[in-house]
Amino acid sequence: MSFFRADNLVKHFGGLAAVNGVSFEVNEGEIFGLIGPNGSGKTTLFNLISGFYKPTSGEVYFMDRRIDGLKPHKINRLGLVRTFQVVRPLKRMTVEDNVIAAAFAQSGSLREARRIALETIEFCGLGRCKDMLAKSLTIGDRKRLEITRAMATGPKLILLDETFAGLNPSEQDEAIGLIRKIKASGVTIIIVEHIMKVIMTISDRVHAINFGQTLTEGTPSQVVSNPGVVEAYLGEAYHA
Amino acid sequence: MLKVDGVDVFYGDMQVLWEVSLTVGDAEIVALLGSNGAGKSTTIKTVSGLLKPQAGQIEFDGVRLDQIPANRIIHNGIAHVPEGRRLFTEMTVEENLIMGSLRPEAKRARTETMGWVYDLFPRLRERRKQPAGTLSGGEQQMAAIGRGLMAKPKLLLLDEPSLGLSPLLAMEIFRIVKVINDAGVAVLLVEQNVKRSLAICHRAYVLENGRMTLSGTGAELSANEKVKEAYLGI
Amino acid sequence: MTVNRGIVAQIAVLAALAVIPLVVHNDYYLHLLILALMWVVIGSAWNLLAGYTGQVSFGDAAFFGTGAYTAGLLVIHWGWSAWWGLFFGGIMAVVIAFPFGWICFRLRGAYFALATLALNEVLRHVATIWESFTQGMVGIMIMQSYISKLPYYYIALALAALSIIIIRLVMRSRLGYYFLSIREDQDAAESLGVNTHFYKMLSLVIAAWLTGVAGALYMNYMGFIDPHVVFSLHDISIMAILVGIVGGVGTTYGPAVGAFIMVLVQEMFRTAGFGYIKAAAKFTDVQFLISASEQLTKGHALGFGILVVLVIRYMPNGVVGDWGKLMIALRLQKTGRAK
Amino acid sequence: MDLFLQTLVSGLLKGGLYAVIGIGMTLIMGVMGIINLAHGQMMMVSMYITYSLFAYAGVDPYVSLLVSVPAIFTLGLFIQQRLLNPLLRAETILPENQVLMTVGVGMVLTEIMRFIFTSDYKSVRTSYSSSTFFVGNISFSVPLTIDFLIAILMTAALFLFLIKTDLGRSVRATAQDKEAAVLMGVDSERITYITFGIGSALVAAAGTLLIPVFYLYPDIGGPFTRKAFVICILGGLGSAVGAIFGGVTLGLAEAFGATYAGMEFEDIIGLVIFLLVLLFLPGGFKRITKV
Amino acid sequence: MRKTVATLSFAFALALMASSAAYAADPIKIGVVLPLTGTEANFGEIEKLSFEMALEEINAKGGVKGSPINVIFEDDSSKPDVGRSAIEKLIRQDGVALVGGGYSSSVTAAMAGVAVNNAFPLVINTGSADNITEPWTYTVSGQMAAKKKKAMSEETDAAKKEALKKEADELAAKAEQEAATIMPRYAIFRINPPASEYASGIESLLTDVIKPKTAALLHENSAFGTSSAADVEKRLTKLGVKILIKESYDKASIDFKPVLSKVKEANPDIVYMVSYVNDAALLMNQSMELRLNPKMFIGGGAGFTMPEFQKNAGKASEKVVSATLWHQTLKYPGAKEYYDKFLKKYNRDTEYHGAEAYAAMYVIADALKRAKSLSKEDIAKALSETDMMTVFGPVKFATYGKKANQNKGEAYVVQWIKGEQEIVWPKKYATTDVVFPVDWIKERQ
Repeated sequence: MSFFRADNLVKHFGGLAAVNGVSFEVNEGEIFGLIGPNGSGKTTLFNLISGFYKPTSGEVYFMDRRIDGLKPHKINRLGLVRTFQVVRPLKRMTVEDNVIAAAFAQSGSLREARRIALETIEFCGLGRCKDMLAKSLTIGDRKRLEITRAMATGPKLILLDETFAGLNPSEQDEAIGLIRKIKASGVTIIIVEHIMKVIMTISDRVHAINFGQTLTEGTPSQVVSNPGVVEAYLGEAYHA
Repeated sequence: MLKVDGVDVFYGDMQVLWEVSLTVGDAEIVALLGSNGAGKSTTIKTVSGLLKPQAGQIEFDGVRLDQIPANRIIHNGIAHVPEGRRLFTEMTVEENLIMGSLRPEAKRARTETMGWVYDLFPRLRERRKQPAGTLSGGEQQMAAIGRGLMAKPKLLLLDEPSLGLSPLLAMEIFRIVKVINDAGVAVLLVEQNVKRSLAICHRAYVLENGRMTLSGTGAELSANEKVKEAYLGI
Repeated sequence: MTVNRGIVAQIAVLAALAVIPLVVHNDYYLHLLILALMWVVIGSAWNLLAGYTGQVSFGDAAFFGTGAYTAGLLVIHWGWSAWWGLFFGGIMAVVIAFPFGWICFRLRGAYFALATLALNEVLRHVATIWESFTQGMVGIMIMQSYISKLPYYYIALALAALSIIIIRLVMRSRLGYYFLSIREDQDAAESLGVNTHFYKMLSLVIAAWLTGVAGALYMNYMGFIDPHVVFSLHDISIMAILVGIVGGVGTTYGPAVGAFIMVLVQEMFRTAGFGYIKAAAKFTDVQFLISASEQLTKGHALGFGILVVLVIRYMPNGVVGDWGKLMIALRLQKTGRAK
Repeated sequence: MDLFLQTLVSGLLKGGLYAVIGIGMTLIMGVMGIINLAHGQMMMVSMYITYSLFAYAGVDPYVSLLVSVPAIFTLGLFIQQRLLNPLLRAETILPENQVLMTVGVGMVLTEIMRFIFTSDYKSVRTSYSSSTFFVGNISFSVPLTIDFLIAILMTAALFLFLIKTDLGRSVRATAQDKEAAVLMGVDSERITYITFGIGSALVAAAGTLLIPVFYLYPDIGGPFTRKAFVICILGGLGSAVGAIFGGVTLGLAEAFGATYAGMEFEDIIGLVIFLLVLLFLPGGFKRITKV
Repeated sequence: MRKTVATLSFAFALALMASSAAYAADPIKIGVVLPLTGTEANFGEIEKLSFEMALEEINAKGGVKGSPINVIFEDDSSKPDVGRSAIEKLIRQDGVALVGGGYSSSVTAAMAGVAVNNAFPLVINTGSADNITEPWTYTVSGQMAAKKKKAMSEETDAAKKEALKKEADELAAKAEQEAATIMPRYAIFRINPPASEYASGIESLLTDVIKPKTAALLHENSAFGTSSAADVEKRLTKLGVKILIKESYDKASIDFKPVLSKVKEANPDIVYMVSYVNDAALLMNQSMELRLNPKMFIGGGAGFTMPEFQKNAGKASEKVVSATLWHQTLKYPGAKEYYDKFLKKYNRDTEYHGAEAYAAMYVIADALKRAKSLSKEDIAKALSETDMMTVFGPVKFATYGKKANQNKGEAYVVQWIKGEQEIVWPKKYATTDVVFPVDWIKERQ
C-alpha cells in the first residue's frame, strides 16, 4: 500500500535506453526531489509517469491503481498532474481562461470552474495578471501559471518539471514559498530540479539518477554528499 | 578578438540576459559556466547571431556581429557547435562535414580540412558513409565538432559538448578541445562539467540568472567555493 | 455594461436582418442574402473546428454534400419532403464525420488537411459513380416547396442565428475552453485532463452537423444538386475556408462577416457591380466605363482571385481579426490624400 | 495477356509523367513543409508558354523546355519570396494561411490564362504526337516513352543536385534542421525560394512534356495538383526517388483500376491508396527504400 | 472630407438607379445565361458570339416593335448555383422580358427551377438532359415512378414485378396530378432536341448499313454523357446489339489506353462514344495508337462535331461518324450563310451549338414580335405558338410523350471525310455517301 510507486521503469528510444530500471516510492504529503544532470532521463521519467510515453517495461502505481499506459487525461482525472519543463501556456488565452480550462476538471459548470480558477489564481499569487494573455507573461509568471493550472485540476500529486530554471533569486524564493504552500494544502509533490539549492531547501527526500539509472536516494544532505552525485554534477573527482 | 559588450537579450518581451560582457582572445579557451537556465546557451546563440541583442554590441575582429544576419557569422570565422549536436541526421557523416565548409575559404581547403578532422576523430572516418542519425551519442558529438572545424574557424563556440556522454567519452572530448586549441583555434566553451572545463580553460566566466557574476582564470575559479555553490547550492 | 451593449448590437443586427425582406422587395437581393446566410452557417461551423479547435479541414464539402444528398435522396427514393433533410441531413453528416475523424485525427497539421481533402474527393467520386442510388452526374432536381423567397430567407436566418448561438454557447462552456486549449497546445491540454481525441471529435461532429444542415437547406432552396456542385473542393470546402479567413478566424462574428463579404463581392465582380457600372456607363456614355465593366465581367474570377490573395497577404487574420489594422490603413490613406 | 501487358505499359509510361509532376511537389513539401495547392496551375502556365511558342513561333515543345522551365522557376521564386515567406513570418492563428495563399495564387494564375487565352481547348500537335511503336502486340507511345526517359533523367539530375552540390546539400540541410543550417552559413530564406523555384521548374518541365500528348485549358491544373499530392505522399516527402516510385505506382494503379475495375474508378483508386498510405505507411515508400 | 465622399457616392448611387430605370423604358431587355468562364466556356463563347451576331442583324433591321433588343449576358461560370444567381438577377434586378441560354444540363436544370417558380419564359438552346422539358420529373412522384419502373424492368420475379408495376402506375397517376399544378407556371421551351434524340439519326444507319451485333459504349460522366449513354444503351439493346463494355470516365482523364485495350480485346463491331472535345480526340488518337479496328467508331455528338476535334485528332478523326443536330450544308435557309458569316466575322469555325444559339435569338425575337405585350404570360403564349424556319431547321414547340414545349428537331449523322464534316445520313439530307466499311489501320497509315 503506497501512495505512489514507480517500479523498475525502462524506456527505450530506438536502441537507446533513456530510462533504465528506475524504481522509487513517494509517500503522501511529502516533497520528493528528483535530480540528475542534463540528459539523465528525468523528463523522460515524468513523461512515463504522466502517460505521455508508454514504458518499454515496468509499472507505475498511483493510489493502488496501475496507471502506466493510460492516456494523460485519464491519469489527470485520477489526481496526478504534471507541469512542463518548457512551459506550455495556452498562449492566446488569458491567464484566467487558462486556469478555467484546467478547473473544468473539477466541475462542469463555468461558474463553478471560474470560482475555482480565481481561488487558485489567488492562492498561487497570479491575481495581478489574470486578465493578461498568457503569451505576454514573463518567464516567472509563466512558470507560475503552469503550476496554477496544474493546481486548478485539483490534484493529489503534482509533478513539477524544472520550475525554477530561468528564475532570478527573488523569484526563486517566491516559488519556494509557493511550493511549500502547495504542500501545506495537502498536495504531494514530485519535483525535478536542477538548482540544487532549491532541492536542498524544500525536499523531504531526494532521488538522484544519471544515465537513466538510480544513483542514490535519501535525505537532501545524504544525497548531496554522495560522491557519485557530486561527480555527476561537477565532473569526475571534483573533490580531488 | 571577440568582444561582447553589455548585451541585453530578450525572448519576445522576456529579458534573459542583462548586460553580459565577455572577451575571448586569440587561441584562448574561455569557459562559460553556470547552472541550467542561467543563460549560457543564450549568450552563445547571441554571438552566433541566432538571437539579436537589444542593447550592447558584439565585435569580432573589428566586425560588428550583431549587425549581420546569422548565416553570415560563419563567414567571419566563427563556427558554432550547437547544444544537442543538431546534425543533419539523414545526411551522411561526410556530407555533414561538407556542410560545415560552405564558406569559400573553407571550401577551398575542404579535402585537406576533412583529412585533419578524420585524423582527429578516426571513428568518423570509419563511419563517413553512414547517416549521422545512426551514430552513437559520442560519435555524433565528434561529428558536430568536426563539422564546426570544417569551417576553418578562428573561434569555435562549443555548447555543452559532453552532455549525455559517459565520463570516458567526455574526457575524450575535452582532450580534443585541447588539441583543437593547440592548433590555434580559440574556443568559447559552455559546459556543465565544471571541473574539467576549469582544468583546460585559460579563463572562465560564471553566469547566474542572466548576469555575469564571476570571472577569472581557470585556477582562480577552481579555488573559488562560490562556483560550487552556483552548481550544487551548498 | 459592454456585454449589454454587445447584446443590444446583436439584437439590432438580427432585427435589421429580419426586417430586410419586408423592405427590400427585390428577390435577387434576397437570393444573395439567403446564400450569404447559408454561408454564415458553413463558415461558422468551419471556424468552430479550425479557428477554435485548430483542426483545419479542407473537406467541409463532404458534410455539406452529405446533407444536401440526404435531403435530395429522401425525396426521390422515399417521397419525403426535402425539409426532413434539415433533420436527417445533419444526422447523416455526423455519421460521415465519425470515419472522417477516425482517419484524420490520427494525423496532424498539413497531413490532416490533406486527408480531409482526399476523403471529400472520395465521397464526390462515390456520389458520381453510384448512379443507381444518387443518379450520378445527372443530379437531383426537385421543385422548391415555396415560390416566395421569404420562407427560405427566414429559415436561413434562423439557421445562421442558431449556428452563432450554438457556437457562442459552446465557447462559453467547458467545451469551448477545451477546444481552445486543444488549439493552443494539444499536449498541455491532455495533461490538464482534456481527452483531446474526444473533444476534437466533438468539435468535428458539431461542425459536420451544422454544415450538413446547411447542405440540406441548399437542396431545398436551390432545387438542384449534383456531385460536382455540393462536393466541390473549390466552391464549398475552400470557399468555407475563405469565408472564415476573410472574416476572421477564431472570432465569433468573423465567419458571418466573411460570408456576406464573399458572397456579395463575388457576385459584384461577376455582374460588374450588380450591373450598375454598365448602366452608369450607358447613362453617362463614358466609353471607359463600358469597357471597364466589360473587362471586369470577363475577368471577374481573376479580380476575385486577386482580392483573395491580397486579403490573405495583408490581412491574415481577416476583417474582424485585423479590424484595427484595416482602420489604421484606411485612415492613413485618408490623411495622405488630404495633403 | 496482351491486355495485361498493355495495361502495364500504359501504366508505367503514364507513371513516368506523374513522377515528374510529383517530384517538384515532393521537393517543396518535403523541404519547406509548404502545401502548394497551385502546383498544377504552375504546370498549366508552363503548358501555355509551350503552346504559345509552338503556335506562334513554331518552336518544338522539347526545345521550349529552355523557355518554360526558367520562366516558371522565376515565377516560383517570386511567389515564395513575395507571397509565401512574408506569410510564414506573420503571426496568425492558423499556420494554414499559407495553404490558402497558394489556393489564391492558383486561382489568379488560372484566371490570367483564361483572360489571355480564353477557355478554348488548345493543343500542340507535333508530328510525333500520336506516333507509336510496337513491341509484339503492345503499343508504346513515342512521346510518352521519351517523357519517361526524361523523367528518369530529371530524377537522376535532381538526385545528383541534392547529393553532390553544395546548394543541393544546403537544401536538404535546411529541410532537416533549419537553425543548424543557418549556423553553417546557409541563407535559409534564399534556400526556401530557390527550392520553390526548382520545384516549380520541375512541374513546368512536366507540363511541357505533357502537352504534345494531351491538351490544354485553364482549369487543367486542379486535377494535377491533387495527383501530385498522392504521388509525393506515396513516395515520401522530399524523396526524388520516392517520387518515381509514387508516380509509377499511381500510374499503374490507375491503369489496372481502369482495366480491371472500370474506368470510373480511375481517380478513386489513387485517393484510396493515398489515404491508406497516410494512415498505415506514414512516410511513404521512403520508409521502405530509405532513399 | 468623409462626409463629402459619402454624399457624393450616395448621389452617384441615386443617379445610377435613376439611370437604369430611365433606360429600361427604351430597348427590350432579354437575358442570356451562358458559361463564359469555367470548364465549358469554350462552348459558351461560340454561343455568345452567335447570339451577338443574330442580335446585330435583328437590331439593324429595326429590332422588335420599334425598339432594339438589348441582351444582357450573364456568366454562369459552368456552375449550377451561379447559373441560378444569374437568372435570379436577370428576372429581378434587370427586369428582362425573357431568359435564354442554358448550355450545360446541370446549369440548365438549376435555371429551370427558378423559371418555373416565377412562371417565367425560358428559352433553352442547348442544355439537353431529357428531364428538363419533362414537367412530371419536376414532381416527386414522377421521379419515384421512374425509379419504380426501372426497378420493375430489372425484376425477374413475376409477382414482385406486378407489385412494382402497380406502385409505379399509382405514382405516375399522382405525378400527372402534381404536374398539372406545375403546368400553369411552366414556360420552358427548348430548341435543341433532348439528349435521347441525338442518336435517333444513327439508329437507321446502324440497321441499314453497319448492322452491328456487338458494341462498346464509352461516355464521359457529365449529365449529358450519362443520359445520352443510357439512351444509346436502350436503343442498341432494342436493336438486338449486345453491349460488351459500358464505361464512364472523368473528362480530365489523360490515358484511355487501359479501357481501349479492353475494348480491343472484346473486339466489338462498333465503338460508341459520348465525349467532350479533347477526350474525344484522345480517345481516337489512342485507339489509333492501339490499332483498334471495329466496324465503325461512332461519336454521340458534342465533342465529335467540333472543329477542334479534327484539329486535335488529325488523321485519327478521319472516317469517324458522329451524331449531330446540325450542319452548315443542310438545306435550311441561311444555314450556310450563317456559317460563312461567322467564319468571316470571328475568324473561327462554328458548329451546331452556334447554330442553336443563332436560331434561338431569332426565335426569341420572333416571339417578342408576336407577343401582345411584354408581360411574361404573353411572351410565353407567343413562344408556344412559334412555328418558324431557322438556320437550325424548323422550330415548333410541341408537347408529346412526356415532354412539353420541346422542339422536335432532327438528328443527323456526319462523317469526317478528308478533314471535312459531311452529312451522310439520313439519306435524304446526305451530301455524300457514308464511307463504309473502313479499314482503320490502313486508313491511318
